Amino acid sequence: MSNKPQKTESNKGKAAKAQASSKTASNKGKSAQPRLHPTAQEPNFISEGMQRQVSAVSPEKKTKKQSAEDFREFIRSGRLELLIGCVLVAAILLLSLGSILYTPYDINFMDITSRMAPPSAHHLFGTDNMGRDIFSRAVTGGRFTLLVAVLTVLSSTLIGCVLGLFSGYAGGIIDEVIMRVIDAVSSFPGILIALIIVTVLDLGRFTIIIALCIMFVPSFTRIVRTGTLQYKDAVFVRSSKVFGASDLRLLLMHVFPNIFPLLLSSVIIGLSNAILAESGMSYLGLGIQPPTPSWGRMLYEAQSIIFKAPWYAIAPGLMIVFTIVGFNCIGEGIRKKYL
Amino acid sequence: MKYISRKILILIITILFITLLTFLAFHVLPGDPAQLILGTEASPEKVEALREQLGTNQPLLRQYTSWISGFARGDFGTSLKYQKPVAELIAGRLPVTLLLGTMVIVLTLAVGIPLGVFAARKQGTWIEQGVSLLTMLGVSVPGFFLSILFMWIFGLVLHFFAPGRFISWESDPAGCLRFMIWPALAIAVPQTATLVKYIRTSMIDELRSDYVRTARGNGTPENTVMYRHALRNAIVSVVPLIGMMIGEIFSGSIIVEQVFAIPGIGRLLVSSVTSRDFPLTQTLVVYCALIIVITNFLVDIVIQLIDPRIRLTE
Amino acid sequence: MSEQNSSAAAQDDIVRIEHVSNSYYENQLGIFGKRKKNQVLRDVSLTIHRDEFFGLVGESGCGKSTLANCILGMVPFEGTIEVAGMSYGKANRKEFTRHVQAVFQDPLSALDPRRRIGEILREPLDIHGIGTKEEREAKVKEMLETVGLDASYATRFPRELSGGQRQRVCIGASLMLEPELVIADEAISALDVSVGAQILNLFRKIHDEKDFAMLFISHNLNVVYYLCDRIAVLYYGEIMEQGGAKEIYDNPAHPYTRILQAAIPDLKPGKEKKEMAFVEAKNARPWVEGACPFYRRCPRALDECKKAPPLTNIAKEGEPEHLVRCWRHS
Amino acid sequence: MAEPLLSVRRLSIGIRSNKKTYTAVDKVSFDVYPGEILGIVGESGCGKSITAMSLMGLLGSGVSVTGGNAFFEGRDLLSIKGKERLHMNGNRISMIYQEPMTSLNPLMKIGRQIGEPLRLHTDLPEKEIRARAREMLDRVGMRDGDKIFKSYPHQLSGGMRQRVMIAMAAIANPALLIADEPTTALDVTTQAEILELLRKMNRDHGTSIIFISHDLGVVGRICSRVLVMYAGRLVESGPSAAILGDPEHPYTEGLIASIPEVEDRGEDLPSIPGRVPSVTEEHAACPFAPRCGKATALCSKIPASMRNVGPDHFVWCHNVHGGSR
Repeated sequence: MSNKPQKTESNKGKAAKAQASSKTASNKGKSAQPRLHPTAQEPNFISEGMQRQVSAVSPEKKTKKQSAEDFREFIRSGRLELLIGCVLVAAILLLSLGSILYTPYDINFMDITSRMAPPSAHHLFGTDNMGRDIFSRAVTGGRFTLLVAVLTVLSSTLIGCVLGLFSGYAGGIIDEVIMRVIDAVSSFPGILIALIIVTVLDLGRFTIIIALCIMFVPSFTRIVRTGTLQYKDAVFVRSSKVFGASDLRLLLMHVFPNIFPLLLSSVIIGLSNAILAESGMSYLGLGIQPPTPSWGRMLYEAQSIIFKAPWYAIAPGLMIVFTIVGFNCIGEGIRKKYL
Repeated sequence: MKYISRKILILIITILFITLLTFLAFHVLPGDPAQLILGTEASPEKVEALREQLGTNQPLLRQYTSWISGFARGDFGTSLKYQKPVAELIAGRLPVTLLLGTMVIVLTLAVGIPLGVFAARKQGTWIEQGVSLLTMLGVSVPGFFLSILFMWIFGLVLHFFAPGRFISWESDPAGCLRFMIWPALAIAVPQTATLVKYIRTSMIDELRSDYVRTARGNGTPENTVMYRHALRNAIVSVVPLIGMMIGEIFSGSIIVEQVFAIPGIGRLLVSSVTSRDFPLTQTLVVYCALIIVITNFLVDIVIQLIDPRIRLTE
Repeated sequence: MSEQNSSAAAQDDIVRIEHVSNSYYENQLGIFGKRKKNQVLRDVSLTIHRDEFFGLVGESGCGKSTLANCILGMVPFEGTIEVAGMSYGKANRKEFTRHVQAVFQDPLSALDPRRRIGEILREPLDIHGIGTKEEREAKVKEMLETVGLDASYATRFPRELSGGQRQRVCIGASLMLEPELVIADEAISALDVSVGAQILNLFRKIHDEKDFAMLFISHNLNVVYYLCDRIAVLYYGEIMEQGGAKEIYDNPAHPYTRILQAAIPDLKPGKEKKEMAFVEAKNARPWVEGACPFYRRCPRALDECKKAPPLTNIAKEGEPEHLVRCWRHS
Repeated sequence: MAEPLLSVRRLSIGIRSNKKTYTAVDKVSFDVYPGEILGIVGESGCGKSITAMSLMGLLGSGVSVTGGNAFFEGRDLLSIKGKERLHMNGNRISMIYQEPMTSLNPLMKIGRQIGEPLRLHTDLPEKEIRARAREMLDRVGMRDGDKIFKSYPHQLSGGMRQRVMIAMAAIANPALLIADEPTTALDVTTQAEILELLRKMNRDHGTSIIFISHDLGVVGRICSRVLVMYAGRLVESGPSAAILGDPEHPYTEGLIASIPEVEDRGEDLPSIPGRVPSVTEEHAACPFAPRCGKATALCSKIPASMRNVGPDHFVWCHNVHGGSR
């Protein structure tokens, strides 16, 4: 660190000041002391992982209070949720995607001889009233439900981001108008919108996705808008505006990266809500249309024979619950880790 | 006062907007509703007759104005499927859904708030972790799966109630309640779980705030800190979310009424959709949206009453 | 900034601010509500010479940060503001930023938590497309050295730096485009005393190496007296007193400046300052439209004060101007 | 010297983060005498606020007292719990905080909040409590007290809210008031008024005050005695005139020297190099050693003992010649 020659300055200074500086001056005279020590020599700011434990502390015996505090920190870290979530989702994905390559039985193969057979070695989850293997159908059904959920969430997040970023950043009338529309749309209960769309458009595979997408756009718009409002006036956004950055650059380079962690956790939690909504719609017969299997539809069929073959309902039901718990855990874990 | 009148103005605009949105959804987007209902093979005359009855052959604006004025007068047109005035159909089923809705709300608030406060109080211990695990599960169970489980376990196995046989309030109030408690629970479980999560988080935030520290500095006992200071502020920040949950409860009831075969608005809506009964569906959609919008409006007023920061001084 | 340097420098003004007023509309009830007009700046005029440290001092709410925002073109205003002969316009917005840069108060939120220090420093160059990638890296390294940070900090994230180090990065970033004017809005208010002193020394050291004028905004009169060549005291959006820092310290003319000076706790317990305080809040005079803004709480108010006093120069011939807005001095 | 009102002996506070405990305050001892205003000065992170919080039992989760005691009116403030603590807080010892904007309950009227200590510690009838609360508003110099009595915190300015805090803290007439940087968030002129108010309270009711601040000037103006803290340790203590006029510890000198004054115009400020070590960094025996111009090998090995360098003026430093206590 080259020390540029100090400019000479007059040696006047008050009594306290002179006394103070002569005391702090090392060997050379007052003016020669380098005023601005290069901070490189200072003990640099040790990041979290590297600090050393202070010697003055009593030997490491964990008192009750300390272990309680460690436990609280463990909860706050969210690692537990992330772990559970990943395990569950990995299992479900493995089964569902695996079903493309192999399912123990063809999903429409009807083994009339063993109708409504309880779960056994041959039929892991038993068979339904038409003798079809519940496990194969549940696993294949999972694939379609997940597909619909992922597509829904992706599309609604995209629209939500654009609307949220724009209305949050623009503010004023634009913001007021967009938010009034969003409020109106969200005043329709989710299922209601899906019902309207389904009645109006014919029941193709994509109608359910469009319906669910409209259902989820308001919530994602609100999340992105709140994030934008929070960061729009942040000092670092104002300082890069002073650098001459255009509004677009501010939004994409500064505002969005800071909203992303929160958005990611809401997207994942959104996935579980999408699965909930889709299976609800399929239950009503308005979602994925037979013959393609879906968890909701299987539950509808299982309802009539619940007494004789309860496993027909429990299998898809538990699959839904595990998937949703998995996604919610991951979402919660991310939220805790980043916020 | 100005604040409330402004809010009413926005409410009316939102209602008009909803009716417009619904009208557009039903009349403009698809091809020809009559064609859709009768299917492709129907003879042109029949389609024309139906179009006449539906009034879809008149210019759009007139259709809309006649529909709105009818709506205001309470004449919602006649249902195609039941050949009965829509108003009559709704009048019969609205009380059932409202009863179910109120039961759900009472259950959710009665269980949710104390549990949320309890979890916040036991912060950082196993109990809190247990509660959050429970709420995680509660949020993840779909309403209709829960209903089917309830029907199977409490209905068929334990015979607490007879699944599928709805007992109306007039005939036997006690029996009706005994029957309705199960669908109400099926809707309430996910909602309670969400409420517990909201209350717990906002309670923990309030307990970490400066004014709670001031209260403790004044020597306020922990209970008073918890209920007189932290809880009141937590409720104020949670009330808007409760408003949003009303919408969720309503959509939950649409499916659960289907499972328990409860003759409510939800079930009527589903059957009208599947049978493409246009006038009935259209009115029901607007009706449901109105209920949600009005409840949100009431929630806004409640917020304005209990939170002085929002109440505008003269 | 030793005395003889400023007078020798060419006297051309780098910043000319003339009759700047600004107000914002507080609409209480959303789009339908009535709009209450709040006047912030009232006909402010001042000039900053090339290479000069100009201090703007006043309490919170007096409009000093608003003036900074007006200069940066972030807030609409009436009147004209010219920096290096250029006035802010939508067309030359990007060009304008090459002449004016700013350092803000809170080092914690002034740096994007998701970006490394090197990227933050390089951003101005990226935006204006200055130099090749290698040249930009070299400039970043050189700027880190200038502000007294080791080159290795370029790969660090803001959260790994202390308050003082972060403020050094902000100062570095504001100088990347070599602007003619740097606005420091309460740059050391959020820092500890010892760290603040380091930053003040940094300002002086950089000012020797590069030539730029600085508008130093602060609520602390002592810091402004120490650092700045000329100062202006702002109260309720109007300039009460303006002139050389030394002259104003030696004989503060406006009552408000004297109150500010007396209110600052001084280190020497012995030295009793002329006690001077506001009129008690209880018996402040009622608000008179068009009066001197300080009329309500001025301990030496006269009847004429009900009319707005002119800004008069009380300096003797040949001495640098010393403007005061008070009837006692016109 | 009369019997001290509060005597703190070897107070140590530890902060727990990811499975390790760090020492935030290391064996601090000081006394507070009745009717005295004691200043505690230090830069951010030196442990002055945590020290105050530990006396009131307001330490957050993860922060706990790891040693020492604080005798006040026959009890140890660091170990009393439950009923005893509730009786003490707000009644015998009370506190005002740095952020007036958030320290009042947003949903409660001002009048009601000021009366809280009386409601908790006395069985006066509600009417009497309201009257006393209303009277307190006048004593803290509030204009149109009736209007403020009925208004909510968000309707008041920062200065007014701080006055409300003082009214609340003083209404039960405590023996000791702890002020944690009460004027840092306020304007210079409002700050002067609040300091005057605290001085008047100390004069009229003999309430001893512990005044915590990072601003040496403010402390010098209002406090009779001053403690200087650095990285969790006491480095110097003594009458404010001695500390400000003739500082002995290198850190105190450096702190005073780095305050900009008109006399320093045209020269660089003699600033202390480097930065305050964070709690998680390992401390040398004397934490200031790495930044101290006069540090010797001794300083980083053996903690400095207390040296008496003048009437009631003590310094913890090896390089200061004075009678060791």
